[in-house]
Amino acid sequence: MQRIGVFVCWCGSNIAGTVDVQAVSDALKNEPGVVFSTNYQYMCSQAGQNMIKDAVAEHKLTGIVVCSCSPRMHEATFRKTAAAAGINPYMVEIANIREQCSWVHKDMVTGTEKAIILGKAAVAKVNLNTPLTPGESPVTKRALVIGGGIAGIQTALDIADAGFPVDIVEKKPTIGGKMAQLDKTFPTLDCAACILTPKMVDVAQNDKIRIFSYSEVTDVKGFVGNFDVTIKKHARYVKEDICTGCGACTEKCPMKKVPNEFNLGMDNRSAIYIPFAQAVPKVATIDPNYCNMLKNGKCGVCSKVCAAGAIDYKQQDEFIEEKYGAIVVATGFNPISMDKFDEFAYNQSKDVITSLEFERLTNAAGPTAGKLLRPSDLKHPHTIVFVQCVGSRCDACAEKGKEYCSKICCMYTAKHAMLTRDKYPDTDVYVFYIDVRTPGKNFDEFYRRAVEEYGVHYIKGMVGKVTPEGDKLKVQASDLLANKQLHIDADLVVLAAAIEPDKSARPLATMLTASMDTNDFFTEAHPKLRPVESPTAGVFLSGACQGPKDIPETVSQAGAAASKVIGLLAKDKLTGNPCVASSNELMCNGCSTCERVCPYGAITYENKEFRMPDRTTAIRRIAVVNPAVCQGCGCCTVACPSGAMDLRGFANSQIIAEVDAICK
Amino acid sequence: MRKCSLDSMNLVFAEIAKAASLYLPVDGKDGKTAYTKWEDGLTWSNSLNTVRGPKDFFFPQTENLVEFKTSGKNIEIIDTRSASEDFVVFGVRACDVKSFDVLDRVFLKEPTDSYYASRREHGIIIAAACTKPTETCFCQTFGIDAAAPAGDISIWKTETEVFWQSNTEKGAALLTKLDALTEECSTEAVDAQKEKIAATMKKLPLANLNTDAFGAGKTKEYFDAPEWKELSESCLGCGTCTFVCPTCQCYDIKDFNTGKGVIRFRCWDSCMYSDFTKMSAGQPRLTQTERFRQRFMHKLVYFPENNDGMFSCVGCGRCLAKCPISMNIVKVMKTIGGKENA
Amino acid sequence: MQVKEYKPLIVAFCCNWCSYAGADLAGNNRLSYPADVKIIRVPCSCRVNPMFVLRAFQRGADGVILCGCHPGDCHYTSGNYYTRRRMALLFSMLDYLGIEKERTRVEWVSAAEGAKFAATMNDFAEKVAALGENKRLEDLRCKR
Amino acid sequence: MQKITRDQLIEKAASLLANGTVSCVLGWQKGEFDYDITPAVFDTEDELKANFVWNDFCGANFSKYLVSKTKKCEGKILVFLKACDTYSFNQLLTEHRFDREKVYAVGIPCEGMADIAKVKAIAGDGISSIDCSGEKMAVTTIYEDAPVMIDAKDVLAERCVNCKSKKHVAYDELMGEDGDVIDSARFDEVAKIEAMTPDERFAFWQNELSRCIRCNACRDICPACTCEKCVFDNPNSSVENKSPANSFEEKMFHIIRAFHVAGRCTDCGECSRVCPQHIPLHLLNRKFIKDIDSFYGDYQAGAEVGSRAPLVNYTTDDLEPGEVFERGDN
Repeated sequence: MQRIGVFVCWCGSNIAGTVDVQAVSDALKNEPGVVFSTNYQYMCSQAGQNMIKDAVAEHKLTGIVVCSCSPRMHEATFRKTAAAAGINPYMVEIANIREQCSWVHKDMVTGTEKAIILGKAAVAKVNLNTPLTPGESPVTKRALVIGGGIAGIQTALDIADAGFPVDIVEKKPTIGGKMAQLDKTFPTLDCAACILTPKMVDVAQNDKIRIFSYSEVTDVKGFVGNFDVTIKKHARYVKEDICTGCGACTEKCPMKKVPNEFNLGMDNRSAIYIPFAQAVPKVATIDPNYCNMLKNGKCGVCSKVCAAGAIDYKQQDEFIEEKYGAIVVATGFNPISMDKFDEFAYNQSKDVITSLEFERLTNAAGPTAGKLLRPSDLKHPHTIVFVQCVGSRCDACAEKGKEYCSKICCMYTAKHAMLTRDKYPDTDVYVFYIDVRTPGKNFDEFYRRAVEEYGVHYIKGMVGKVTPEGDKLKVQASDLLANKQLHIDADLVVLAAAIEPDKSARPLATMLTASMDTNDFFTEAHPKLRPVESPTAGVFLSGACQGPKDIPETVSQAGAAASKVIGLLAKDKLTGNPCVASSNELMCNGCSTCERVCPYGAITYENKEFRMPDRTTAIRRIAVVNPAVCQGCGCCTVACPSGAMDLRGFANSQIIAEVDAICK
Repeated sequence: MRKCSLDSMNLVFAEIAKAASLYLPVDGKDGKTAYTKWEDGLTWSNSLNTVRGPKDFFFPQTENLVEFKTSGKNIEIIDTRSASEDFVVFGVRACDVKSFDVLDRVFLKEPTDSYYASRREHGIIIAAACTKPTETCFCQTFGIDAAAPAGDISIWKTETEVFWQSNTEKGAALLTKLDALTEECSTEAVDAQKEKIAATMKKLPLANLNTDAFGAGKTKEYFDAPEWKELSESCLGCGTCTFVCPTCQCYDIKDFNTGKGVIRFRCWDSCMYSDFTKMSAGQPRLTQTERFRQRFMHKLVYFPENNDGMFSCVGCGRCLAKCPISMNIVKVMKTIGGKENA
Repeated sequence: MQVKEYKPLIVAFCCNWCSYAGADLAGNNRLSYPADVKIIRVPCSCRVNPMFVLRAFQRGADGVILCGCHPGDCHYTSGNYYTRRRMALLFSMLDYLGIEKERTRVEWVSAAEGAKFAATMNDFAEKVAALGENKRLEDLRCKR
Repeated sequence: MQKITRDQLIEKAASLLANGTVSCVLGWQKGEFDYDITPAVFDTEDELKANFVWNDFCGANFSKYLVSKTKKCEGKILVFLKACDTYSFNQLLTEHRFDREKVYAVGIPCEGMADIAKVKAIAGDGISSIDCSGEKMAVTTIYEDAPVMIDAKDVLAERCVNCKSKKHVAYDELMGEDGDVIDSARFDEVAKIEAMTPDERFAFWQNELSRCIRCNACRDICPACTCEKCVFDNPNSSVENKSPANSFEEKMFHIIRAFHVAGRCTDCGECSRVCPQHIPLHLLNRKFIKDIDSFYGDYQAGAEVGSRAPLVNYTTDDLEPGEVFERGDN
């Protein structure tokens, strides 16, 4: 049996004005378990708190009920008071007789009556409270960043800057991501490489950062502060620590007909390659699909020319296991495939290209060394048609495109159009759009310059069909404002393809028990208030894996994610919320119902041997809640048919006791 | 012996109901027969028996024993017993009538169960002879004559008439009240019916089932019989057999907290339940096999041992008809008692 | 016979993060609603077991209302989506058993919607009051 | 009459026992009469020949027995599953209630099971034998010399009249031909009740549920109710009770019982079959199934192992609890 003290607060006249506080403290005196009941002007004041501490000592209280303002206001205060008085802080319950009573009821009689009932409910609950101690778990002070694009790079740099070790896992041979492929960046038109590559070098030189390039995460276990991650490092057949990145091997490699993915297949590379000049790590990689030595053991040229002796044809995939305290997902995006968009003749004409291909075509390090030449005949195009929203904002064609706006296309198309007109004023540039969306600092000004200063023809309307005819591309389109059909003979058509999350995101989400929306973008813990955290504690989101983003947004989110990670890693121990679910193993059926509703992946199962009623033993499957991961929503407790799952601090019996007290 | 025409039963019922509540078997909307409080127009069912026995009138499924009221820190104890009203249960079959002998042995023995005793005192049983027993009937196994039911009054129904005979003072007094509606008659028609029923009883599939292998002193012989395991193999542990049984008398006492006080009540319990007689040390019978054995050993061995050889089964056949998995006392008797028992 | 003014008893389960805060806001703004509404704080609307709802009716409640964050805004991301399904099915079942559907309700109230909280409670209390005492799900043992 | 014969089943069972595939057989054991059949475990061919039975009264769904039997039996258990039983089988697998590796499931065709109450309504009391082997069911009573011939269609159990599927959704081996999922009229009764006024509905259920004696047969036979400890047996659950003390307790038990199996109930109909008081419990379960189908899209529990039940799933645009009443209310 508890020994409960009841403390009724007047809150000056805030409560005492419409609630007879003396009557409340008198009425609660006779409730089961109550051994002391009093009232005071300001319970939250130092004097009020001392009154509680004194009463605890004098009456040997085991539980406290404070009838006062909302627990959202002073629950923490009174819990601290209890702790100072030597009682477990979770033995305190607040009856909210201010916000939910005195302030909303005008009449003293009804106010008092209700305050007494709310007090009784709190007493009934405290009678069933048990001391709770928050669980503690250590924090591994190392972060993992999955993805080495600008999002991952920025997050890693920021975390490392705070002094914590960071590992970047990048599935390509180099970090840099999509940004490394871009030519100029809007709206300032500075060159992407000039701002990205120094950061890549910073990463490479930072002794807190390790890069696992050409690697993937294959398994994630554990929970916030204590993740056990397995990283698969693909064999690149070159010893990373020895290779100097001199490039001799790539020059001498006889197999030179490999489509160059960095230039989106618009030119070729050798079988042993360094993706681009500023790659980090700057080491060569042998492509096993094309290398003659690896395929049939005949060649070995690279090995011969490598002065450092870095080539190792026998290299195997390597599995690295590492512990992390936090994981940042920065898996980025890809343009969607144009295969389903036959109307734009992407697969029929080399001169119908995507915007990312256009970036490579205009880039000095690209296949045309920066000269805008059309891919089919390397002639200068005189009429260029840009088509926006290819696969974005589709509702009728959901299985073909995406319902969402890809967000970045309006701006990069304006950039492409402007740059084209700037360099080649003899070129006619048309942009077909549904809407032009330019909400960003200096974005709209940028777009208007494209129209007003550079004379880009912006036409509201969609392109219906592109038909290759001779060396021209016949573009059929509608001009919605002029309400007429247009026919343009273009030399080059550029499609602003929608972007989608990288395909590696979905299996990764499963490993992380992080949730995703139907488009495979990671879901944030709260769309407004926790935009860079996933609902799974310790997993954070950076960049376009969470939704389409441009570079400034990505960088700021990357910094935000880093600051969350730093906040986590700065702790030596994580103190959990003690009000978490727990399962009574004797009643658990192991049916997995609770696991399915848990938004945090906090529930796992184990097989345990039990003594059965007939004195035999049997193996039964039972649920186990990880208190460090559980956030205490209680969804599992209702899903559980046997009632084996209960929530500490809000137990079935406690809530029922409150219901009973209110209804009696 | 007195008789009345079947057509006049409504008047008879009205007369009985003047002084006491009258309950009789009535066919419900679902086609099943249940004891129902008589009101004008309700007619006596032609079916053999009710789904539930008449036990409920004397030993209801739940019954409040006492109440506690709290005010402040005081507790007040309230005796909730009230004087029972007179009531008549009409149309009780011979097997069910016999069940009261079993219940009386339990509840009227010292210390007397005052709740039960009061109802027995105020209740009158009008027993009706069976005319068309069914395949699940085995009352004759326990020496019960379906054609000559006991009770305060016995009645026999023919195509057109109902014959009345009182067996007790209470019965005689009630029958006197019906003088105006009945007339004195010979026992000829009743004797003929008794003979006919006796012949039918012999044709029943369970006619040869006997209790020779059971009774006092058989505990050691059967307690460890290996057959219990296979018999109980598919038992669900539900309480159907117990709750349709007219002789089962086990109950649990529980407290219900109303918020303003506590109601202490008793309710039927079943020895088939895993928490039957569970105490702080746990349930003494840990497996369903043990619980299953308890049920049948109690009916066939322990009860007769303590009650002058009286079995606590009356062969009404309700459990045969209602068990979800069709396991029952007949199968137990035949298996444990040996096939020659059949 | 003396006719006592009938006051319905209403149990409101409010999630800690939105609706309980919404109720507090109603208080801050002094927006009144009947004192017959008694609030029980739960971490999330998904913590409310159908058994709690039935229990309230058994013990004498005339109406039970659940309030949670708006769908999509759940503090625990998905809790209220489960609440929505569970309660849709439960309420439909109660209706099927002939229990007045106006006695149960789910309402999404955010922490900013103090006015909505008060308006909801006023409306619900009025509807429940119009139905009169809960007879169909009452337990006579618990009557006052 | 069933298409498959007792002899065929015994032969199958005997061969699986003989070749060591299984170590025991879960089957129907004959009783005192021809209709009181008990589920039993058979270990040998001799036992099967002596006591195994297969006829129109073999309604018992064995799936639930697998939960306990697989824990006890050393080798594999042979279980015969009618199409409707296979759904319960899958549902239990979804909930990890038994080890699939320990079961050898043989799907068997079923022509529908008979309801003994309907047989008795036609043939009368005092049944001495029922022969289901012919085109028509021959029922002999002690009161008539000639057997009463009954068309099996006229005495089909309710759940078989509204059979939802003749398709076996789980088996290791199938005897006979598989059937199809049937577009049954099983929700008609529910719709009839829905169409009543609230007062009529209340009166209807009050009348039905007032007969409940809380024997727990509905729960204990239910293949979805496999909790290690039922809330109604657990003194700490606050809802434990041994008897339906009043009309509230009756409703509470049946609402929660149905709610706990909502989305998991395969509509096997065992609850109504075993109710000694003939309460149409399946109409509560079917209400949930009907609602789930109409609110969240058709869902058949047990149709596939591992499927996500409607109550552990959601979409962001599910209907609101307040909207459920808008359907059908004029």
